[in-house]
Amino acid sequence: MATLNINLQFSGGMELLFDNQKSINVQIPSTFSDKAVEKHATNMRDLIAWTAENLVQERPELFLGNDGSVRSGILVLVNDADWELEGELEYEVQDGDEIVFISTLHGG
Amino acid sequence: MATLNINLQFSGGMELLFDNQKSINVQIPSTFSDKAVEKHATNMRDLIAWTAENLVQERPELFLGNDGSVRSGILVLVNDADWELEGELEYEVQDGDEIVFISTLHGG
Amino acid sequence: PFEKVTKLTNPEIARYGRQLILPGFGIQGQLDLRNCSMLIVGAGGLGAPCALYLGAAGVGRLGIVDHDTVDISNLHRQVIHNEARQGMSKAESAALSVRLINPHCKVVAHDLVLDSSNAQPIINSYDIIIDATDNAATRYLLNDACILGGKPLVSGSALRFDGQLTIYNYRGGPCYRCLFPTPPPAETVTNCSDGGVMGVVPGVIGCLQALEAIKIAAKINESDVPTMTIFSANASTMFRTIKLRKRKPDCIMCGDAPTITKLIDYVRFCGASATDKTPDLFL
Amino acid sequence: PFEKVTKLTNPEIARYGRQLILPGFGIQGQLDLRNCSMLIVGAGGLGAPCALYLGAAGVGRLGIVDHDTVDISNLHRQVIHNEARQGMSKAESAALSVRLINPHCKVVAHDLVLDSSNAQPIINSYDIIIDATDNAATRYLLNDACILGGKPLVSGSALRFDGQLTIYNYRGGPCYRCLFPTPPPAETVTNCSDGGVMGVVPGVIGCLQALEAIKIAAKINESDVPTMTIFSANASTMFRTIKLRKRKPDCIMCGDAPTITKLIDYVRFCGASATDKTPDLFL
Ligand SMILES: [Zn+2]
Ligand SMILES: [Zn+2]
Repeated sequence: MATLNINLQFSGGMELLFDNQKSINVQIPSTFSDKAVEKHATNMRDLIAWTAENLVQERPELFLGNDGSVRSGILVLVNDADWELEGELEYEVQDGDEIVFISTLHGG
Repeated sequence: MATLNINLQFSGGMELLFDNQKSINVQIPSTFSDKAVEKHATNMRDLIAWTAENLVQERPELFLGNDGSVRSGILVLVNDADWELEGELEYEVQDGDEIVFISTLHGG
Repeated sequence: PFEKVTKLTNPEIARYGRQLILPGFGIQGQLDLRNCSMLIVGAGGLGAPCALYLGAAGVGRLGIVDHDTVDISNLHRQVIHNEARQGMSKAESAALSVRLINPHCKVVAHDLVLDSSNAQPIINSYDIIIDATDNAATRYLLNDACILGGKPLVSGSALRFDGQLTIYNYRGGPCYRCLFPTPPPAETVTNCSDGGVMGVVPGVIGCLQALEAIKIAAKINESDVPTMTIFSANASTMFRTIKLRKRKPDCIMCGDAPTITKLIDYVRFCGASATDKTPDLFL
Repeated sequence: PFEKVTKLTNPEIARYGRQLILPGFGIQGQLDLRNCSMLIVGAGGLGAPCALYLGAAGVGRLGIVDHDTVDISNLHRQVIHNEARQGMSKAESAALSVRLINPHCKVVAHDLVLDSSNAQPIINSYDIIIDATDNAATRYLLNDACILGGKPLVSGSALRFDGQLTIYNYRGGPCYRCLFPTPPPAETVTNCSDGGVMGVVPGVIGCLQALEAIKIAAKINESDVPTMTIFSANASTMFRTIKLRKRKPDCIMCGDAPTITKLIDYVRFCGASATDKTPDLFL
């Protein structure tokens, strides 16, 4: 099965959910399918679910939101751009992408 | 004749030599030749000479050194790396390269 | 009432000479600063350097909001205060330090907790607002008050080795709610008292907030697209600039048909007290 | 003589509590700072924030070198001084401000011009050296003295809207001469007095110098490769991190067979006086 090489990065405290790793290189399948959706190219929704299942050590509710997205207060970047500019959950992940999960900070 | 698209950037005061432009996109020939050297792929030596001739508005001695290089106190970057790591004057310029000329600062 | 002027005095020209001669800033930039009023909310780790540099640089009127008092455990990072001022109002202490550097700056100390009952008139009386606070509730409060008052909001935050910097509600860019429509779960929020912070990390971010406020006042780089600057003090590449979305037309605060038209109860909205000093730790 | 300790006192633990709890720093990091001595050369735009943050953070012994006196035209950027201290030695003024924040820090004011006749013993008596000077001659002097004394050199510079930050002579990275073997032509060198500087630009760089010195002292990120951080305050992407060459084996100062084995005449070497206040402008 074809795979995509993705660099995941964690900042602003997100790394605490990932065994204090700030950067993890992963290989994920290039397509996903489940009961609800036909086989399709891997998108951010799939990547987030895959990350929660395979990488989050404990308390996945600190990473996942209710709608298949990340929880509120996490900003996602696709190659140094706000993912909203790229289509958010529907963005099709490309081989070599750098995806960053940032927890917003409130301290000062 | 084939050309290379290069992004030249200027920082730390170098931009004052280039009509206050911090970034200039240029097209330069992909090969050079002169009396001394056979036709060869464009290298940093050629790019520096070409830049001095075509872009420096006045006082080229504030850009050029004596040996075909830049004057002392200028650091050159090739795609965000010190050009010394890339071969300095002998580096063969690639299409799409970002070349930065930085004047070292001494103020504080 | 803050009176604007049409020219700088000779003592001002002597004091600001090193900025006046800057190409792209000049006398006009300095005059723009002199005729600008700015409000710094928070005189802690971020507000300390921000107030020092804005006061020194020649901002005409500088408001400083803080309800807290100086504590010894602040002094590793809040370098605008000092040991002799333990127990003094942080707003007063910060104002005093700025006045000692630059008597030309009209400093106003607001020794109070900013909340929905008092924020709007205070925000409205300044040109540029700087978020140097330490909790989510006040960050939403400031965002909404800045949208309602039409003020740019220079937002900074810092925790542990990390910092973030964004300008909200400025030239078509997003507001805080465009990025974060829903407050984070209270158990994921931590402040510097509980999570810890390397002192110079808010130092860097506070300086950058002062810089952004000066650039807004002096109309430098008005064509820049909205970005967030992310600072990781313990990474080998310390800074990253990311491109942000524009204002969202469907934002309930700054969108085309906003549904929030006055300040709400932000403590309830965020599910955590703005002055609560011991929220759950993040992890 | 600077006495090291094996544990922090209770007042120190109370003061530095917000740093002590930091993962990756902790009690040991704070103790490393307490047992470290640092020398800041220059109490101007860069030295001001650097001294404030290093003193506040808990460095055990902090030397500050400056031969100049406080002038009103410094105050837009040198926020460690204030108006009442006009005419006072900058080294003394900076030391005074640090002591007011943190009496635990042993501050030493060196009110002198650093030159080849006096630099080496001063450099040798500190662990980490911070270059916060404003001229090329002193930058070469500090580089050579740091190589001869085996000290890491945290170098910052600022002018107009631009700043630069590098660590020299540290863990296999280059020295200043590896990058710049020949001094720049004197007419291309300008300082902040003549070229101007936005006050908060050295503020940002000085904070980053303090951060890098703390990281060296607390042994954070020892595996980082040598980089230079470049700051452009008026660009939309303000920071750029570039990868630098390693130490050059043929460097005449730090190479395998150095030909310079003691300090030289740096004013002559650079063709411009270290204390000359009116060099030719760059352009
Ligand atoms: Zn909005
Ligand atoms: Zn060397």
